Amino acid sequence: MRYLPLTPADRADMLRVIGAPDIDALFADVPEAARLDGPIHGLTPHMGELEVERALSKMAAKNLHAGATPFFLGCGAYKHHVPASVDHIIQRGEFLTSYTPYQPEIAQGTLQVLFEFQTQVARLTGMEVANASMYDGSTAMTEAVFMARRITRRTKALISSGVHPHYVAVLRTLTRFTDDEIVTRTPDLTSDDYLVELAESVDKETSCVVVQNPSLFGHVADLTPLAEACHAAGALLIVVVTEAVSFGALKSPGEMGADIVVGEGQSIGNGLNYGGPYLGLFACREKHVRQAPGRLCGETVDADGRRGFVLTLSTREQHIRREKATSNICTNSGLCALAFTAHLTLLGEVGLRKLAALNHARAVQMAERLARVPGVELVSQTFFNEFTISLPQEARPVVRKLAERGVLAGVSLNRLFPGVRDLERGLIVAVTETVTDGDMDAYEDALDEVLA
Amino acid sequence: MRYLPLTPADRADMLRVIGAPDIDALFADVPEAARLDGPIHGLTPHMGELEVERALSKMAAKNLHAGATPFFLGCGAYKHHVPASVDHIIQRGEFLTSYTPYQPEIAQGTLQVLFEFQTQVARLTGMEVANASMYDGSTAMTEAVFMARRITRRTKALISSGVHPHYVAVLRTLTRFTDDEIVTRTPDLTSDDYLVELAESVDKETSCVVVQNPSLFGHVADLTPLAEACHAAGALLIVVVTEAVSFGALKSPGEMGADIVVGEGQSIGNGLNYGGPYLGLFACREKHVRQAPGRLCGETVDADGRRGFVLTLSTREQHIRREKATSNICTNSGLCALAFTAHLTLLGEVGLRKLAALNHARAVQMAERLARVPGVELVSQTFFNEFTISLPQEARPVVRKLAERGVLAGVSLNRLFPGVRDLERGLIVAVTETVTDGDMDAYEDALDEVLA
Amino acid sequence: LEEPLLFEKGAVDRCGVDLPDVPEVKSRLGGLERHRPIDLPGLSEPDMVRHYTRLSRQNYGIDLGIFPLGSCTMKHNPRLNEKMARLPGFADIHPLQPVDSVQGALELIDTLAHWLKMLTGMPEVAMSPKAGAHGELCGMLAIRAALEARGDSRKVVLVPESAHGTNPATAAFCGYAVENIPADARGRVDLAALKARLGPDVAAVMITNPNTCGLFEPDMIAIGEAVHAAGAFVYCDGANFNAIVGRVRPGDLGIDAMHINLHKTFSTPHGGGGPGSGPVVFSAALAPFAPLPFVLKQGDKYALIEEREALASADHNQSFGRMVAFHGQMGMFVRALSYILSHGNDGLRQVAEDAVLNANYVLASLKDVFTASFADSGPCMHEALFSDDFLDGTGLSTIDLAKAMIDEGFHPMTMYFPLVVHGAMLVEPTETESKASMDELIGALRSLARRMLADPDAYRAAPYLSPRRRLDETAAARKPVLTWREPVLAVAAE
Amino acid sequence: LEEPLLFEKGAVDRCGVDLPDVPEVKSRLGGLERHRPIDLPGLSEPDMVRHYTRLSRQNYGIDLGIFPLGSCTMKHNPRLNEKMARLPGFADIHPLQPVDSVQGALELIDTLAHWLKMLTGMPEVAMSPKAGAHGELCGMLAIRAALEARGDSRKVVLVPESAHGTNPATAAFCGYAVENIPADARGRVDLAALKARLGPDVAAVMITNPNTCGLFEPDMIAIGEAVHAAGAFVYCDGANFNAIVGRVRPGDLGIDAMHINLHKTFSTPHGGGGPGSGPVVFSAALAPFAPLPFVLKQGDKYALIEEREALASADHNQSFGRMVAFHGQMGMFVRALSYILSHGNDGLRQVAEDAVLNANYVLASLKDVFTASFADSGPCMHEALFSDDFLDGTGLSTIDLAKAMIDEGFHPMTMYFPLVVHGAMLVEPTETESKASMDELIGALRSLARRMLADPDAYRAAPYLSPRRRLDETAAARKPVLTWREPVLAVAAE
Repeated sequence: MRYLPLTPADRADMLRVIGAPDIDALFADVPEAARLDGPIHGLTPHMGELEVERALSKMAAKNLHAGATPFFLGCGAYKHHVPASVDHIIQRGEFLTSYTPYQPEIAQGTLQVLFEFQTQVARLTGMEVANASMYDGSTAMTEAVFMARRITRRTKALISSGVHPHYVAVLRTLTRFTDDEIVTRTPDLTSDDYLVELAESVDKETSCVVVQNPSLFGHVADLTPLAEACHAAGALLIVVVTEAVSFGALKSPGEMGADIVVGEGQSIGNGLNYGGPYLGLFACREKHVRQAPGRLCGETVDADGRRGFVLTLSTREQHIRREKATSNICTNSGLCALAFTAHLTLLGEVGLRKLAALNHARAVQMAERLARVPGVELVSQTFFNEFTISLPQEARPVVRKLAERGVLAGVSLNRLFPGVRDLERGLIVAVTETVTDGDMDAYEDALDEVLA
Repeated sequence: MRYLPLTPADRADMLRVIGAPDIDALFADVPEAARLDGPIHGLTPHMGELEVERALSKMAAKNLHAGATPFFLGCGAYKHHVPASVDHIIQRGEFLTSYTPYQPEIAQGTLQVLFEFQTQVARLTGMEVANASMYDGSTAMTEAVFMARRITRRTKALISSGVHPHYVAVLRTLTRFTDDEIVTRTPDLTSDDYLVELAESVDKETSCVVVQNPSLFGHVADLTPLAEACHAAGALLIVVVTEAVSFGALKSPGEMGADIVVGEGQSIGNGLNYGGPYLGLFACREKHVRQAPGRLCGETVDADGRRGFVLTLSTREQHIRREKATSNICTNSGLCALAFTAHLTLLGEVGLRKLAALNHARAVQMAERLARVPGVELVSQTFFNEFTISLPQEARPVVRKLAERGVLAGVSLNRLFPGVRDLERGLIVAVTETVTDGDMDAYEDALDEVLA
Repeated sequence: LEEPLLFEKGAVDRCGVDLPDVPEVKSRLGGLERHRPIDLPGLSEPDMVRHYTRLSRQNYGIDLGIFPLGSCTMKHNPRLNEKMARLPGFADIHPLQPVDSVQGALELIDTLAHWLKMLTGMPEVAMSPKAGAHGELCGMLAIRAALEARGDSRKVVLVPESAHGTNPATAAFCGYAVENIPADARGRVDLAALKARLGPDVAAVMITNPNTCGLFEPDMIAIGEAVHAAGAFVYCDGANFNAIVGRVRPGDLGIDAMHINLHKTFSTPHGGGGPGSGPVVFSAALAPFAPLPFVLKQGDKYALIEEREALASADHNQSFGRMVAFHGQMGMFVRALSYILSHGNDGLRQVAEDAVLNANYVLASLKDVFTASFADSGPCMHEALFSDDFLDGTGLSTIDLAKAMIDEGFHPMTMYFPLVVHGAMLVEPTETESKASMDELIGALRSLARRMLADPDAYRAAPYLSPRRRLDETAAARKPVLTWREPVLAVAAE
Repeated sequence: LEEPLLFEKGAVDRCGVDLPDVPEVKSRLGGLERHRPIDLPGLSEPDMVRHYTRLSRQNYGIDLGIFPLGSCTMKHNPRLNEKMARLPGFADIHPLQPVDSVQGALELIDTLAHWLKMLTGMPEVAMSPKAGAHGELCGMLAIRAALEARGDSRKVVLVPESAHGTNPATAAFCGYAVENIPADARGRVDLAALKARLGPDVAAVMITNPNTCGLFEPDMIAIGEAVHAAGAFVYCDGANFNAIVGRVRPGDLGIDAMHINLHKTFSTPHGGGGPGSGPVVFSAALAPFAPLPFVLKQGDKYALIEEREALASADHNQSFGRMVAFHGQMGMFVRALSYILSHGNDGLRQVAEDAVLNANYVLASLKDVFTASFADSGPCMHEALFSDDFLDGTGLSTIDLAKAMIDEGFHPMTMYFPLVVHGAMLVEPTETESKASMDELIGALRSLARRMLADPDAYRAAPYLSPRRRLDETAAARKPVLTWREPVLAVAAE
């Protein structure tokens, strides 16, 4: 078996050194009743590479992948082009097969990358510090709400109706057995006043307000008044960003007064991967850093006085603090963070801004095209690279019919808010730099046809 | 432009240091008449990765690749499974982007690999030494004939009719303007006596006899009597092997008395690549090594007495000897040799032997299946993983019809010997470990249908 | 090879991508355009590749040598798995595509789920948790949901002293009070003490088996019976499942929930700290409370159940909810299934056997120089536990041995964990190490032990040969510098 | 990090692949089964990956730093090209597939051929040569075939002293006598001397332009006219085409044949010494003699012409034959086309300009410390030539500077070439180096020059910091050890 280096002769030698008669003797502690003697039912014997490739390629071939078709899905996961050199870097054995950098003397590669990542994330979000990444955007948001509770010692969180419903669901799950009060509302596509209402709802019990920008529906808004309302009431403003490329076009959450910024970093450096692994971004004000969850990489010096990096403030973490930790998190998304940092390094300021401008321009073009299809209404007035349209009929079946025509047209609101009648005609359409004019033509034509 | 690091500001600074008014000043030596001022007609401006990927993927999609269809082509290029770890290793930047190891202190990686490669090739071929690889099998064969001329100081080379006709064509091209006499014969599928005839033809003018084993047609034969005939006449026996996996099943050329063994190493570690890059193997007796072409890596010690490796015997080579060199060769196939060595290291003795046995067994199964198709005759009595059949009609159109049915059925002799009527019904079929039972069924059924 | 930071090397006007021209459109950004600079330096592609290639060379990885980290299972990462995870049919599909267009993805998830259930002997599995600790959370949430469903508001979770820190942290995250269970002299859970503590206030016991001392809990079945008799649940930390896979099914031990670290047992790469993946298997009692979403095979087709309301079957209708956006770590699932198919029935059993054989070989080969804390109680499982007693009187301790190992060319073992052993050193070779590789490690450790006793002062400041000497972690924490800022001097000079 | 040889580490019973069982069949090997052991050690996959990963770390590569090798053009190797070359539609097709099933491959070859002709301004190109020297051979064979076709049996080829060794070697390989052409004081071909030597016995002149001193031959057009007037042909060594691509077309200079090193001009990776690829462009006079096979576009379809007989068109019917089995280095063609499309019109021109700018920057920045042999005659092209005069009297020479550079973290420049300059040092930064990278190199060289003069003895035995110190090349050649053999001692012990 190709991954197991021991030969039968090795095994015999080693048993002799151990002084055990056979391998079973080493499993003597396992109760008789729990010893599995037969094979796992239905599992074949070991397979060669060729056979495994065949089995998995067969499954892969049953999926219609984004690159093979006009593709317009977003809602927290975006198809962007990732340069080949990024994938090359994350496959370097020294990055791929290394461990959490608890031995900093031989992990400066990973640590310096994390320090660069933290700096990039802090600059993008307009915050002072960032951590070394989290599982994904949804869990990062939940951690942010918990952090706000620790800071404000209040338990009420107001969640904007523009926050991704999966993110809200995760927060609901993790507060199900706590005394947190999570206030949410079903979105209303006919009105854009949710930010005003949120600002009016903030009170002295409010720990934080959570708002997504661009919102689930793609809308962008100035959060400055909301931040002021929060701060006046002693609450924190948590801003969620699920499309990291938007940082290149929009005023940063920090500039608008956010206290904690969380996000999904998949858009930069990482593929769609059917939902994971993704990359949680987490940034905050420096004064709150000791309440932050997750790993932090910090600068220091070595015994010879040379600059070096270490994981730091680990007294917040579970392996030191156990039940008193700020979070139970033990893993980050190190390799996804490396991909993010490498891609962002290729982009730089100029590249990210141009990429963002290109996304916006393509989305505007597409929105204008779809708006002229009879019966289609453009719901979003302001947006970045994603917008919501309203169809003359229920959206989910339309999406299915378009998929049959080879167009992956977007995410229907039914999919995200099943059973909500008022939203059932809504469709969220994302447009990135990977969309061609031909893709736009195909979409427009197919939609015309399906709605006719 | 993503590969060019200089910014406009850098360029201005540098021109200032140089003292040149502008970039044109640096091209002052170019005669006016030869200065190209306009763009290259029809060439687009620089493209992003995404656009280049699209353009090239579109071309790639027009090809029917071996992995997508039942596939039975051989004749000097074979589809074998290459483990993913081999491709990983050759993409390590330190291997991929390094230079010919003329600075051995910082090229021990490449050098040790070449030393391992030479040792592996010597052992496979049953020879004492091997060089660090050549362009491909065909050029290696030509170099072997020239080397035999240098050693024997004779100019007549007898070429077996079982040698790949492309290889013979290369030799003919390179001897067109020399005084070498190349004796060849058109193959005769009805008789297997060509080795006997060759042995009888060797005389005191003969520099070498070149024989391929397995032959182009797949036949394997004992070359010992031929070697004896050569040596009795003072000629050298050159054995060509185009399917390196056969070394795992067959008595080595060295055991049968070969003086020089050349071959195509593509089968191990390297893909089909539509014919290149491939990997020329070259092995010979130690006493002849100073007449060998190409690079050689040798063991030595460094200033601290530690073992190390260097390119050696370079006084044979063009960069030292110029017009007196043993060959004009300056490049080898370093990265292909690394792939070969890494794959062969995974295989080891056990793996190579099993792989060869598997190839042989599958080929025997296939030969028996095809032999029972009405009208088909099995020409090859002995073979390794490739055999020749005779069809009841001209083979080339049959191959085309089978390709239309999605079966890449083999190489017709018409393709290799255009215009030779006696061979036009011959078809060479290769069967490797990548052929499934389903592939065999598909072939058999399609052939039945086409011949019916 | 020193390498500056990106911020010292790049510039905001440098760029390593080429993008087409931006079409002119009327902005829809609603006046929210970013005006202030982001201050994001870029590099050309050659410089980017060089920067990160050079940085990579300051790392140690499995590809360079043995990584004998107890409890972390750093085994070989097959490149086939990387190749499979990059097939466009897996890597380039969106989590919200119509399910008809991703049937192969659902089939893959369902297939992996099937084998995880078969290998653990448990009837249900939740695939979405993003990492081991996230899986623990999933398991404890299911336990709490099951208790609440029967109106039972127990408040205490019992955790052995030797547990991973994530165990108590997770229990606390779910609102439980944590109490320790003592270990007996053989490094196992003290069954009598546990039984004595069980009562109507205990919601669950969290056990690691094989435990963090590298030992199998021989009383596991009895523990389960006692816990269940007391109306509580057994959570098992599956971090060490690689020691028993194919030989023991946790379902046969009375366990109610267990997470599986795909990177530990099924070889997905650790990647310098993630991404992980922590599916959780459940007993029949907890199955109805498993999280959303999950994949359901319906005839020839696969459905993705994302909402409680969509559940026809009565056994899933009490789901405690969603743990992540989307459906978990697909990329890791592909790798894990590739690993399972590569090993098959015979291979997986061999994995456990070789992991255990290797650890016992290390234990047997070192127990005369290091104190092997529990060696008297019989063989260990996949990891060998030692203490630094042998250094008593030298002023050196575990950390000095660990750092000295770096100079010998090895990654250190796990230090000071588990906490039940003073100066613990936990060595896990894993099944992908050859005997020769272990012999090198053993030889180096034996030689180091001798040299450290002979000349302790030579080792107080190790390592000497690594890219950095010992780093000042205290200084880093006292005044944290977490992002790079332009040195004041440089700013002044401009 | 020391790493033993595979033969010291592996064993014949170890294996890193899994293969299905071999079906039982009656052998058809005709009694030729191999019985004797091959003695081929194997490794498990983890050990194979580790072995070659560790070996790789003893190499220097472009990914690690500047590679200032004059005349060898070590530029950045884009990973996009690697990805494209691995598309199954290119990597997994067989050279003898029916041409209908490989139309995309033929289109790619034809497209690359088209751009090579356009970029060089030449009417024909032969794609099959496997490397630069192979391309030279191709060009010289075409010249000889053209001469023979007109019954002209000229016997002499003129080559400048500064030429690459492959030039005279190739001419000799084609049966020509080689005579040197002298250089003038400005490092260029001495036009008068050349003209004086031309006559009815001269078959061709082989010229490198830009030449190996890094200089453009300003008399190139006059040289061509003189050579043609004498009935001979001009072969141009295109190794340095990267200096002029997009700015000068060799076809406008009167050249008859020129090879193009795809790795030098179009960024295919050098790979530690190959594979290369050396297409050759031809003038109208030589086009009919170009080798087989080639691709011909016929309407919408592409044909692969493999036989002289198949040639309809009169301009190809005198082909001198086939140079390789199959059709050349397809994998390199894909990479080169990817590079050409990535740069486009503006980018290729910028490539030449930046390559020349970088070299002149190095020349200007070092000419006060090193002797810049031909700096007085104006700017250089893509490489800067120096001599080691500055070391006179120290007993040190070029090689010592080169080896000292290794300790500074750089790959040495090209040494002792071209031969026309004593103690030559030829530096080619290439266009993919940043100014910062060159400033580091310049700084290190200036500092080294100072230190070597101040303390020559410290540099006689450099390098000190590399994986190996200076290696004894003389001993290696005196008694060559070219393969590994079991040490006698070990054998005896068994």
